[in-house]
Amino acid sequence: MLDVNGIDLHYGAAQALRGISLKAERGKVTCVLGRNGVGKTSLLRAIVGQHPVSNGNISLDGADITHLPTVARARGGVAFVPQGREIFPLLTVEENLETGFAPLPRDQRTVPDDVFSLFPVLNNMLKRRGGDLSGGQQQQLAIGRALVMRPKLLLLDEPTEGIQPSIIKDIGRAITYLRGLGEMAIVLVEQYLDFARELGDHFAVMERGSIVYTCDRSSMDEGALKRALAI
Amino acid sequence: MGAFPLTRLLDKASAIFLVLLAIFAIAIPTLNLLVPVSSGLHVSTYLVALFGKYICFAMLALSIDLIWGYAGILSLGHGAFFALGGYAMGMYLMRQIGSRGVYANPILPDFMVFLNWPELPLYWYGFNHFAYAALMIVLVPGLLAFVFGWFAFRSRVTGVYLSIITQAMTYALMLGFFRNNFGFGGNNGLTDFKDILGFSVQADGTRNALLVTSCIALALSFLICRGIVTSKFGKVLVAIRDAEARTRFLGYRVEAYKLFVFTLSACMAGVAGALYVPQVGIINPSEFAPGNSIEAVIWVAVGGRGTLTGAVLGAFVVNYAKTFFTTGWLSPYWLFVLGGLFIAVTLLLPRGIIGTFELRRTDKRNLSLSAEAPRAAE
Amino acid sequence: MEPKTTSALLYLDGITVSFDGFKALNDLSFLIEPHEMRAIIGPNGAGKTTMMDVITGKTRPDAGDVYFQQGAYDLSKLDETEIAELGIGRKFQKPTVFDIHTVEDNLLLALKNDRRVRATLLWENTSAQMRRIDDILDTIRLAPLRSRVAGSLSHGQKQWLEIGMLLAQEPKLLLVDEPVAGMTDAETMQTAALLKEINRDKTVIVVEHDMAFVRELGVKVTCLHEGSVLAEGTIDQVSTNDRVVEVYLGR
Amino acid sequence: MLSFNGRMVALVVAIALLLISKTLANAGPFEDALVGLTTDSFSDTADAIEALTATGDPRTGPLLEALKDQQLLFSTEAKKVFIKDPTGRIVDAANGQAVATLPADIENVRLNNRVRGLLDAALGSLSLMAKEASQRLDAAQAVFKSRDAAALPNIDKALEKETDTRVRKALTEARAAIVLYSPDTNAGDKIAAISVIRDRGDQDALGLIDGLPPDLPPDVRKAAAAASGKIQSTLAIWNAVQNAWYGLSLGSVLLLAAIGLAITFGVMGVINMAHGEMVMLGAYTTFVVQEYIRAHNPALFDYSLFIAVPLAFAVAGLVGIAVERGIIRFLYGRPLETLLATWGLSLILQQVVRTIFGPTNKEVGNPSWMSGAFDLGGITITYNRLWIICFTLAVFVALLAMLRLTRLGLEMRAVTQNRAMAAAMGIRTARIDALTFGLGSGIAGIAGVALSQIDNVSPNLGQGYIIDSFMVVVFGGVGNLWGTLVGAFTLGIANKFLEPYAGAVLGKIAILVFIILFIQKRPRGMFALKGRAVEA
Repeated sequence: MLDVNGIDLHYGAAQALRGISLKAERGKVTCVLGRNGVGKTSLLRAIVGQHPVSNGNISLDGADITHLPTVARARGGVAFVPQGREIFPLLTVEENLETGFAPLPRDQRTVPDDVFSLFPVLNNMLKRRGGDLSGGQQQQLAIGRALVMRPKLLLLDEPTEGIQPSIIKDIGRAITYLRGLGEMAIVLVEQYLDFARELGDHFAVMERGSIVYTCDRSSMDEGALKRALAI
Repeated sequence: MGAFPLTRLLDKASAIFLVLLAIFAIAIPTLNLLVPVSSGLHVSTYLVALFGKYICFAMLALSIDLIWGYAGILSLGHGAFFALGGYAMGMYLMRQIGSRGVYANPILPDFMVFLNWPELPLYWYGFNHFAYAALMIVLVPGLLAFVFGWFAFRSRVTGVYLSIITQAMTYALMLGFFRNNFGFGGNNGLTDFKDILGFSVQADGTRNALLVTSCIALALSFLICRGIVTSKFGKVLVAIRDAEARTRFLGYRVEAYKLFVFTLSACMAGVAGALYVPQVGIINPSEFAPGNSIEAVIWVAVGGRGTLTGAVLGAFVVNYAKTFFTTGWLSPYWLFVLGGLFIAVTLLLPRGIIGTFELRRTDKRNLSLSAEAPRAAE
Repeated sequence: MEPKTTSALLYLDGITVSFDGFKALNDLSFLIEPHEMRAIIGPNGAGKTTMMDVITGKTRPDAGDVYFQQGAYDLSKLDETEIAELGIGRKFQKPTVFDIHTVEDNLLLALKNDRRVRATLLWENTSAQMRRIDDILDTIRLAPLRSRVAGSLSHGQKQWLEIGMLLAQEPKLLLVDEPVAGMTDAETMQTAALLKEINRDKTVIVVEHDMAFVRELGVKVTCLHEGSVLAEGTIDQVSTNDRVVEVYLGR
Repeated sequence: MLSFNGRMVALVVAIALLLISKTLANAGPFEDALVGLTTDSFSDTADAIEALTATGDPRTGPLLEALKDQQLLFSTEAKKVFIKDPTGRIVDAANGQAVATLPADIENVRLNNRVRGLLDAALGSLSLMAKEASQRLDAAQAVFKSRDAAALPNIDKALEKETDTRVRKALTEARAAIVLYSPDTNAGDKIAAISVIRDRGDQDALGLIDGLPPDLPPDVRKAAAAASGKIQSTLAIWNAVQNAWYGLSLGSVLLLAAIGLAITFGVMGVINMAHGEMVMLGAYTTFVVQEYIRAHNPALFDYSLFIAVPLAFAVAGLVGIAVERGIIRFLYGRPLETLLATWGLSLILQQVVRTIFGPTNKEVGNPSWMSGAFDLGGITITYNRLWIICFTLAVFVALLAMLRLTRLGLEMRAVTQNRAMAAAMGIRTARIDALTFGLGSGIAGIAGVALSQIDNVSPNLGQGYIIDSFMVVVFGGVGNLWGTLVGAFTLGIANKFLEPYAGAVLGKIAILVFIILFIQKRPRGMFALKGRAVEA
């Protein structure tokens, strides 16, 4: 599904990613772990196309998307749940969801039911402004909004950051459900190890812009993983 | 400004420019006065006046470049300062007419007699003395700029907001000066000048003298600008232009710097206007028209914002083109050319003629500049 | 404790800052002794940047005291410029050198001097100041690049120039925010060395995520979490502290 | 003296007539009065006229009309009066029968000015009894103006019969006017009259009262002074209302010109100096449409605007899109450059139009439903202003609806609020930018259609509006349509209230200065929004 191959990324002269390679498969959750400032978000920005890569290539379903603009990637099935949610503050919840219609043909422009079954709270505040929602609700809205796009690839950037435990559970459940559907590949960027550990099929730990440790759910060595993460 | 070591003031480009200007200032009068009309080398008095006009425009361009090119302040109202200087000079020239006016009133200018004003309004007093007029030429634009800038910069009005209110300012002034009861001759403005400092403004000698004076004024303001931009002050200005917040954080009082340079630039524009009036023989409210101010900005853009020689060059090139187009059958196309110029320069030549030229010459390391161009604009 | 009698150069006590409900700093207190170097770590949203903002006067604390120089100055009453003049210099995360000025001019602008219009207009370079600039250039290892345009420097070099500009203001206290983000390993180690050198005669606070770098510094570490101090001590003490490990591995 | 003679004569004649009348068949006051017209003496004619009017006989009206038109003949011999009707037929004034053989001594009844005056008054008071209420009203108002004492008895008579309240009011006012000015009415009546006039409270009433002769009893003069003051204050109020109306009208024009700008500048953060020219294009589209209609199907002229609006929207809109694609998109994030480039564009557009249509003003006609005016209380309202206000509000509402309810509107708002995220959602931001700019320009085009109805259509049309529109947007708060609405009407009304004191130009200057200061106090305007727009 997603195949990131040895990419570098620079902000001006500063290098944020160094030869990162990453794979994500349909129906699987790939967790990218690491402390803040190690380049996790930069990796997602590179995949979404919000920042150009200076080396390497990215392909989706075998098609090279390295140089496609963000819009084209989104229309190609890449859905992004950014860090800090980035809800459209002045749009209602409903309108926020509807922004996800953009890539869809007219006849498919409906909000899938499972969005509301996963996050019933959204159903009750359709007319509320996105900006008036609590952090947790916004996070759910952001995920729901991404699902409206019927993505092939779902990118989640620290969905648990600053969110109360109950909602973290809902989000975890949602991710498990989506994984179960087997329709999309999921890339989950996290600092919260326990959360990631429950959901992940593959794990990659980043440090100073490179991947320093990878493992599968089966072959996971807790200690090694923690050591790779610890400070 | 004499305090500055010449080496810093005169880099190669500015030295060349000053020499050319000097040659110009000597050649034109010679060719006009000494070469017989019959000779092909003779320069007509019309041309002398025309060149004089260009020189004044070059000064205006210089004043705009100083604030736009180096401090990132885009004023769309600099024509106002130019015109105010012009009016101050015009008032002096009006008073010089004395009883030679149509109504032969020794004190009142014709238009006041015509509007049967009882006596001279207070703000006309003193303009019969050149010294006083000269003072006003610098003071009035300077004061307006100071008050205006003091409000604007202190409340951190920047970018397009500043541009728009400067345009509103000159627009308001235009409306005002169009009114007869403002006492500046309404829409006819001030004209029919007789003589300046005792010399007839029509005389060839005077015209050449005015041209030379303008050249000297241009040279001086050029040196002043050089002095400023090469001083530490100039470095601070550029710093403000490129990273205002950062500069403020370094402990510089940004608004003070902007205010100073804005006021100075206004005074310079005022002098330019003052020299312009006797050479064209009229000053009227249309000089305040927002269009004029923006046109002056494009001179700078064409020549190369942030390069003093560029500003001067731009003023000459564009105005020569204007003369070329507006005299003769091409005239209907001039506005297309001018309009096209605005678009072409901003899209294709953001650094202007000189700027692009310099970029070519300087080595790769400066290439990062072009990336700064947009930021410089804000 | 009566602030006037503190021996600390920088004294923060019970600082609280909240942005619409969310507490960025929550009763934060710590001391920096003169000539100390302190490393500050902490996960996202721990309040590191807000703390810097409070010290430099960019943000006003809702509650608490910020005193500078043995309690001589109450920073919460001064504005950015005044605080800068007091001798607190800050280096931002993103290097913000003046790209089109040369390395030398960047330092010249930063040099501690009369900042008023008249002064800069009539400014003449004196040998003393030139020497000062040379010294800094040596310290930040940019002497050979003095006449290069700053925009053309590498990321690491920009960061050093930034630090140099900080030094030029002759601050008593340097706040250095993520100096090594985006640097190569070599640059990172050089930066550590540079900071240690600076620390010989200046007080330094470094905020950094890069643990290799913090280790290299080998100074007292303060770990912030949710706006207050979670742990303090040597890097080893802190990194083995269970709660620190926990906040870094998750909630 | 003269009048005394007249009376004497009249008396004599009257007696004489009485005697004669015996000889006449079906004699009555009308017939008796008629005789007075047969003596060929002005005084007799005068008396006869008064007598006739007094009879209130239906035949009086036509008779006096004929007299007025010099169609009245008489024969002293026959003591008869004849009317020559429009067909040239001659009828007996008494019985209305055509006469075959005219007496030999037949002559026109002659008039002099005194008689004419009487005649008019008489006719006036006659029509006080006319069938049509409107006629009676006119008559009453005529009397109010003439203040002819002679009409007083008829007024009173009319008042007794009158049922229509408006006419009654007019009559009482007319009566008051007469009473007020006739020398032989007592102070009490005069004061009563004054109060009536005061209640009328318009310019005429004021003139009437201020025109009073000075030699009046003090209490009357006091009453008059009081009334005069009262009337002036009511007039002042209406004056204010009128100004407010003009303000609304100006405000709507400003709003119309500014809405488009509010979108391009406010929502997109793009400074479009050529915005005024988009308005100008709209106006010229209207001109072309009207020319075409005049040439091909004049009957449609009243619908020309309905045809012009969509066309103007399309023309300006397409130009706008072209501009965005061709110029502006290369300048995003460089507002000052955008400003210069679009200024250049405005020069070109003006010159294009100048080359095609010439530099002179083009005459754009008002459809019938847009011309004319009506009175509302003390103010006059012209239809074109009224329609423009309605139209403006309609456009504003339509725009809001479009932004709220359509897919395009949703995507526009999304892009405005968070461009990067919108792109990540698959919204084609570049396309949205082009369309948004097209929309803004299109609305400017529509504005042009409206402005063509009240302003000269010339290549410089746009220039007049650009600065004002910017002021409105900046004042109202960038990126906020409601702010633009409030801003436009505030400035419009403020402007109109300043004009009477400062004069049009100084008023404008005052407004500009005010805004310049205002921007410096609140650089983001009254209702500033956060977001990308603010960074413009």
